[in-house]
Amino acid sequence: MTIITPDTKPATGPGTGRVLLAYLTRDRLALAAAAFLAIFIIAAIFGPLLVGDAASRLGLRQRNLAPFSFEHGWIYFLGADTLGRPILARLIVGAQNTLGIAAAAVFSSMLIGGALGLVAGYSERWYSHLILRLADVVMSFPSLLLALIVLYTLGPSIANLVIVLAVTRLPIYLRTARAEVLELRERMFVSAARSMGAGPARIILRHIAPLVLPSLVTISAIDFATVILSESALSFLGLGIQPPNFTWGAMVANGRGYLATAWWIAFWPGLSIMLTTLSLNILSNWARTIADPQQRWRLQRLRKAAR
Amino acid sequence: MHRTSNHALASAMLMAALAPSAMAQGAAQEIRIVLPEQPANLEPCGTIITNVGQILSQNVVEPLTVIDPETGQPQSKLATEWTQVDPTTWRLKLRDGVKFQDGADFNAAAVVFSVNRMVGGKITCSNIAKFGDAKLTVTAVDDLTVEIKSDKPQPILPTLLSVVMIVSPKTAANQAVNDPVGTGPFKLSTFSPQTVVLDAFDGYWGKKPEITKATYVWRPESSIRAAMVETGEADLTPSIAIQDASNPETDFAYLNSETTAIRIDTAQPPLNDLRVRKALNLAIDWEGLAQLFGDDIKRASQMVVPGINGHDDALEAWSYDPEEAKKLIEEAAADGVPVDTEIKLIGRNGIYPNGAEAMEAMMTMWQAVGLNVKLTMLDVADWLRYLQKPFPAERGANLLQMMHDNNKGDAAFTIPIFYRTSGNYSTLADPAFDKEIDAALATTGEARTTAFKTIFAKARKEVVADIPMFHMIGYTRVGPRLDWKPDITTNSEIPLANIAIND
Amino acid sequence: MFSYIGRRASHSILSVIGLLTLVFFLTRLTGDPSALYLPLDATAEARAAFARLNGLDQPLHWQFAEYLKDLLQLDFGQSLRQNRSAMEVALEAFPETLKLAFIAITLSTALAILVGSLAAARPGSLFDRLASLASLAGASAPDFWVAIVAILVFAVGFEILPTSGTGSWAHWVMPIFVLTLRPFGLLVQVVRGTMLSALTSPYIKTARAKGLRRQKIIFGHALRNSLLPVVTVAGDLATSLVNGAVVVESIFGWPGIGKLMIDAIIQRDFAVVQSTILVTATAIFILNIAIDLLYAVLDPRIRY
Amino acid sequence: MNQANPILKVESLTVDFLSDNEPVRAVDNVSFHVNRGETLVILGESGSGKSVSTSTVMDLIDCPPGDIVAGTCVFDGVELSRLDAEARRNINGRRIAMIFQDPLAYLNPVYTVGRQIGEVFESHGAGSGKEARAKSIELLRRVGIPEPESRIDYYPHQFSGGQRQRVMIAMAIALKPDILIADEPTTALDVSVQAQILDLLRDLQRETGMALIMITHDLEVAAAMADRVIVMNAGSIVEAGLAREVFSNPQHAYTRRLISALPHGDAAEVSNRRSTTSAGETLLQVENLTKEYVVASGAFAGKRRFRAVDDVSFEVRRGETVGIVGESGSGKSSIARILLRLNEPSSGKAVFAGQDVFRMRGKPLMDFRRKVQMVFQDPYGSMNPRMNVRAIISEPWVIHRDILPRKAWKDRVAELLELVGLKPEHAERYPHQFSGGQRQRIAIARALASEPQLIICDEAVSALDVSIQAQVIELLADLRTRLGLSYIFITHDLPIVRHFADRIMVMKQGRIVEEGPTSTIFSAPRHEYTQSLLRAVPKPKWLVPEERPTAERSVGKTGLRLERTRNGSLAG
Repeated sequence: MTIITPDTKPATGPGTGRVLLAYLTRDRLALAAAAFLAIFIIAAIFGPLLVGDAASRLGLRQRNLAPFSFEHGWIYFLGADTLGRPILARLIVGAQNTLGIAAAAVFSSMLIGGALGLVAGYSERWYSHLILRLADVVMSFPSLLLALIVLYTLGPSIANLVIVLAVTRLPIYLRTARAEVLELRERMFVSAARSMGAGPARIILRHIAPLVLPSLVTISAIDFATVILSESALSFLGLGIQPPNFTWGAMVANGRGYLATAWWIAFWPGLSIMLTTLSLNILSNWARTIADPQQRWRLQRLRKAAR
Repeated sequence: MHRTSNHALASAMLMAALAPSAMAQGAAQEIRIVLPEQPANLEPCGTIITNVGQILSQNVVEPLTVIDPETGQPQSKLATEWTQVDPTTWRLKLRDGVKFQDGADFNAAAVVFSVNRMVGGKITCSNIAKFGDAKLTVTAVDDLTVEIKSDKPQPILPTLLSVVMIVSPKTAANQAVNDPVGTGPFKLSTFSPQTVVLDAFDGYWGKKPEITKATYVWRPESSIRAAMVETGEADLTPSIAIQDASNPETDFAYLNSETTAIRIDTAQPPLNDLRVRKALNLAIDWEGLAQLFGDDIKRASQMVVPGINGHDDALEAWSYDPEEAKKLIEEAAADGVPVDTEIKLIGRNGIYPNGAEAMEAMMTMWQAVGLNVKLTMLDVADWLRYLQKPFPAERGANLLQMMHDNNKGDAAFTIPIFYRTSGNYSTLADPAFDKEIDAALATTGEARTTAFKTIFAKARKEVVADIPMFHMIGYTRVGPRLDWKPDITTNSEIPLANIAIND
Repeated sequence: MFSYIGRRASHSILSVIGLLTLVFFLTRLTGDPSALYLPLDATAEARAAFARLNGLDQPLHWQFAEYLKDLLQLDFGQSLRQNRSAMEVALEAFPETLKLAFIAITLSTALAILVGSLAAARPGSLFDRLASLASLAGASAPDFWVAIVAILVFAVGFEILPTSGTGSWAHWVMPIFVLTLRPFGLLVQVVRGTMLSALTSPYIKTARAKGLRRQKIIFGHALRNSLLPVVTVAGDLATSLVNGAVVVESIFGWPGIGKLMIDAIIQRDFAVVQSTILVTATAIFILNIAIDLLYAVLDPRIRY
Repeated sequence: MNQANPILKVESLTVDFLSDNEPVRAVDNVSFHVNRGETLVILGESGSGKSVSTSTVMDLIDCPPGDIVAGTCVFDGVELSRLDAEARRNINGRRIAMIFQDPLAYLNPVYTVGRQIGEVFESHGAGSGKEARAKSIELLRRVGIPEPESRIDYYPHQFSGGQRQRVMIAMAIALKPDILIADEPTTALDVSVQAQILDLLRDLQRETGMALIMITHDLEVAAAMADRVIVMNAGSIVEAGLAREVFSNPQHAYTRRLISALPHGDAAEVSNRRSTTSAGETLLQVENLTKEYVVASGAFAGKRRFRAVDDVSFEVRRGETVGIVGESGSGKSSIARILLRLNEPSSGKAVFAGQDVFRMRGKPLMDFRRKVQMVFQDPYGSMNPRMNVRAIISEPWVIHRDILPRKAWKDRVAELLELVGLKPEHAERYPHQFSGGQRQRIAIARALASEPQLIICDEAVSALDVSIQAQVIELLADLRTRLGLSYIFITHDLPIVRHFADRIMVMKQGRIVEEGPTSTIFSAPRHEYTQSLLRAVPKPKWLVPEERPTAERSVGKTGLRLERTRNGSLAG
């Protein structure tokens, strides 16, 4: 009477790391992407210790040094920039800012936008309308203007740059979260919780939020890429991160004038950005495949029965 | 309408008669010029703004006098001769037979109108700033003579007059215009967000330029401007970045009138200590830094370029001596100067090519000699708060990246603003020095020149209120079709009349 | 339905007003324009005169009141830089941007739908992998970088296209190309994803049971049902394009509203900033409403 | 009858579904055949693999993840797997057609039904454009869709459930197929509609002489339709034979259990599970309860009022079970939601323990929420998929702090699980790891956790297989006697409540049309609607005489239903 009937699938939910790893190894592209990201992240964390202050060491006599030569030491293997600083070193140090800023921006906008979206979706009160109007405003507020205002009033700093990027991405999370909530709050288990006397706070936090989170996370992966790119666009317009701080985006922006004469200055950071965003997109695709029970089998072993 | 057609006819006949060569090239000689940025407007009163002046000056509108690039002395343009009646009054004879592009006659009335339009305060007039706070009154003596009075002595009024652009009396007097009408060899034909087009003005009083039509476009990216000239999409671009000036055939370097420097805030410790200020100058690897700006760059020892009245070639620049710098700082520290306070190095985005890199480099060098310098790059408006008085109260010890452009031939446009206590950029407060400056400004001729030289020498050796960097080099790219060389005035004007076409 | 449009419109108007107010005060935080409009050596009186001339000497709330008053008379103020009506300036630039945005978004959507559904038709196939990879790669590079390289290659290298500017059809090629890359890349992913799930849905089983041909099942049934999310994403992308393709416009010397806005912002040309934002915001809100109506067209179940 | 060459013959078919683990065997060595003009019913409960075999015949299994290990399907003398794709496609829809359980999902939502029917003709070169349209209209008329000329341009969501199924059927019979496969065609429908659909299928079969393969879990339906039956369990056939024999003396244990689980047949009167204790004092008193919705019907049309619940009054005594029976849209579920304060009523009052439920605020409301619990139709939907069973069951204690000290929770969860017939170790599992019946047990355990006095069951067993239904009702009745609970038992399926409810209220369009003790309702129904409901319960085929004027009746009925759907009610 209480046998688990055969048609019930085993859990492939959270907490089954080994399974995920197995899935990863089945998708070579995703595996490569994961590897790349891992490298970049490690570089971002430990790299600076490795290269020390090489990233800011001037070499005015070896400006725009061409890449692929060891004569000045391995650190110059990718060439030198307009002040003769080793590009490799700057890539490594820049990774910290680039990934750091993007991560911070995405995380905070996901947090705030998600929270606002939960409220706006669950409640019918005036403030949820206010939130929506706010989203509209932010959505049509030119990010450049915002960047300039923040730059001028708060001064150039990494934290402020994060604020700018985070605010501009807010609406996406807000709208997604809200849309999900609108659907979820009609779900039976929410009614069940209400009929048991659960308050709004509990319902939102315990019942709805956990189900909204995955889709927010999926977006954030792609958004991470978007943020890195728009950060570099800001640098291009001189509204992004300000020297002596730098990111990959800023490196590309500074090197753009040399594309004709010393391509490597803008190329390497450009490549890094591309690989990072590419990897993120690939991984998020992979994640979507796993999340979808209809597609999951594509990443499974599919052992056939003996004929 | 009828009138103009007559004009056309007349000029055509004229050409046919006495210029067979002109006839040959009468076939439209059009050129395209690509500028770095779009001219915001075409108000003749704003010709000292680079992108306005490069289009209008001496093409559409002409001043009373022009400055000779070599000597820095005023030459006649619409004014043929001038005499100083008394210290505050000058009398000018005007050129005869000059017509505006709208057919109006050029005469004393026109000059009066133009000057009043400038000083009237009804429109935002950048050029008038060159006169400082002087109050000008202009009166017509006869049809071709005017007297210009000033409320204080104006020894170099003829030089100043080079910014007084004469416009047709029909121009709106109380609002800025985008359709200037002057006496120049070209008249404005279109001004769209994409192009400005100038057509030759047949009724021009002077020598006919070879060029019959000039189209101006703008691209912010230096590499693209260079590419456009290379591919023949444009014939000339007045400025490209050094790294794009890769082709000796087409790319010319020229000493533009700009001088780059770092201003030291002498009011703030530890910068109020002379030794520290000297150390700042000694700590920079000038040759290395020069790499950023190209081989033709000229090391600066003072804030004006050669050819400006008051420039002293003998005055030598600071050399690179980090040891000495360290020593000076140690001494200062020994005397209790707080040398380890953080010094803010304030740069400005896009102030000149490689400006940011230069700041980064200098910061690193100063850190190398043990000064705690921190770089912040600001947007223009933000940067201006630090440049101009009143300075922000909370500014603290700071060094300011700046670039000074004096192409008006006389150090009077430089010294007071930088070194006089009242100077708009000056951090100094030295009554003695002020007296010296006032005295110099009052004098004329040789005395004036020597006086200025001594002031620059003092500023360099004893006061050390700034860190002169370089007299900047501009790079132009000129297409093979054209025969033209840039000079010190190229930053403010590109007279199409001086451009010849290679056949 | 009309009531719905009305409601949306009123919301939008509210938002626009909020936006303009916000922008008005925030931009005023970014410093006094007089410094930028007068030569560096201008005298204090000159600055005062300038301020008086442009009403910048009034207290802020007063300036705002003035602004609103003029707004009601459809007077959007004078451009400090250009000596003419700010709205005139904005409306001159906007069509240029609109053209680019429209072509870019339609092109990328059309291509993405084609490529995406072909990829979804054979998941994991070589085409699928290549398509995804290529499109993503295109979407992952900084656009200004792509733009400059493209110019150096096609205009300077091969000399088959003009470097920049407007005029012949050839001038459109590179800006469109650069603007299309990222939307295309993202949309291909969306199309592919929704198509995959659509192809596993019950009504596809029915279609197969009816014995429909494969391409009819894919393009007739699955695709038609996958369009909604595509429209959503395409809409968002369009929004960002309408807001001005600043980078592309400034590199290619395209006289669009994005370039205008950034210049106005840098130059503190407040009236122009206000006008450009008013124009783009209005466009964006109209766009959003249009998208909602498009939903109703695409999915008969949706009624407002 | 041509017993010699059956139109379809499936031989020792074995199908797996592949994944990371051992392949799941969905169908194991299944063989059956069907002759022209006969009806074969494949009977089995969910997960028995009953529809996989036919999907294989229709070539609807994706390989991978599907994997046809062995077996052949011979259709009209042709081995299907040997055919090339084009020939295979051409059989679907032309010679073999299929209809599915949930027509709303199985019809393409963005195309008009006309277009979707037309496609069948077009894709098989049997006419297109006007011609196809004319034929489609004819089909719609035949399957009893009124005003087909206009309704051909409607979208699926604009029809009621029954009509959608009719559209599906029209689509299937468009090209007069030799075989019609019907996969649970009536499961989602009300009894009366179910009867009509079954009639329609019978009539069509009689006309076209097609073979009908019907897949169902519902024994009555099976009995009503089948000439021959095969019973499947866990992927393999446990019993096969003529319907009459299989039902009258089942051989296999599983079949016996199924048939014994039938909630009625006159056996029910004897073995009833009604409350033995004669009803005690009043627990809940509902008076003139009314719920009015304002619905905007259609894109442009104005608003109109719609009464989901119309002046309903009743009472529930301690320890008794009140059954509320009605078809979809009758407002029975609205009552439940209102009583639980999930929706607010338009008017009326409900007195519970001396207080009006609808005026409760704060503490009293919390107490009420604790004393009254609900068990929902879809146990899976009513549980947060991210919570494990322990969290789900102990949630009431988190909300009502005073019920139980935290340290006692673990043991209490174990108790409750055992009480509802599950194992304590199940506490760590997640809902999706359980079967439907088990989930409903968990839901019940959760309801019991807050020690309620009244449990409202909204279609609590409708989604379950017959055998499981019986088990759950068993459990509920058992708990009632042990814990002295009261139930409001809401269902669309009369027979289910027959041997469980003490009193029954029959609802129609928001009103109570008949109320009384269960036995009287069944033995002497007064209201015409109640009678029609009882009549609608399918009778075994071999008991009914062959002639029956069915067509008119179904049309008449749909006419009636049409009214309701047209003006935008919540029907279907």
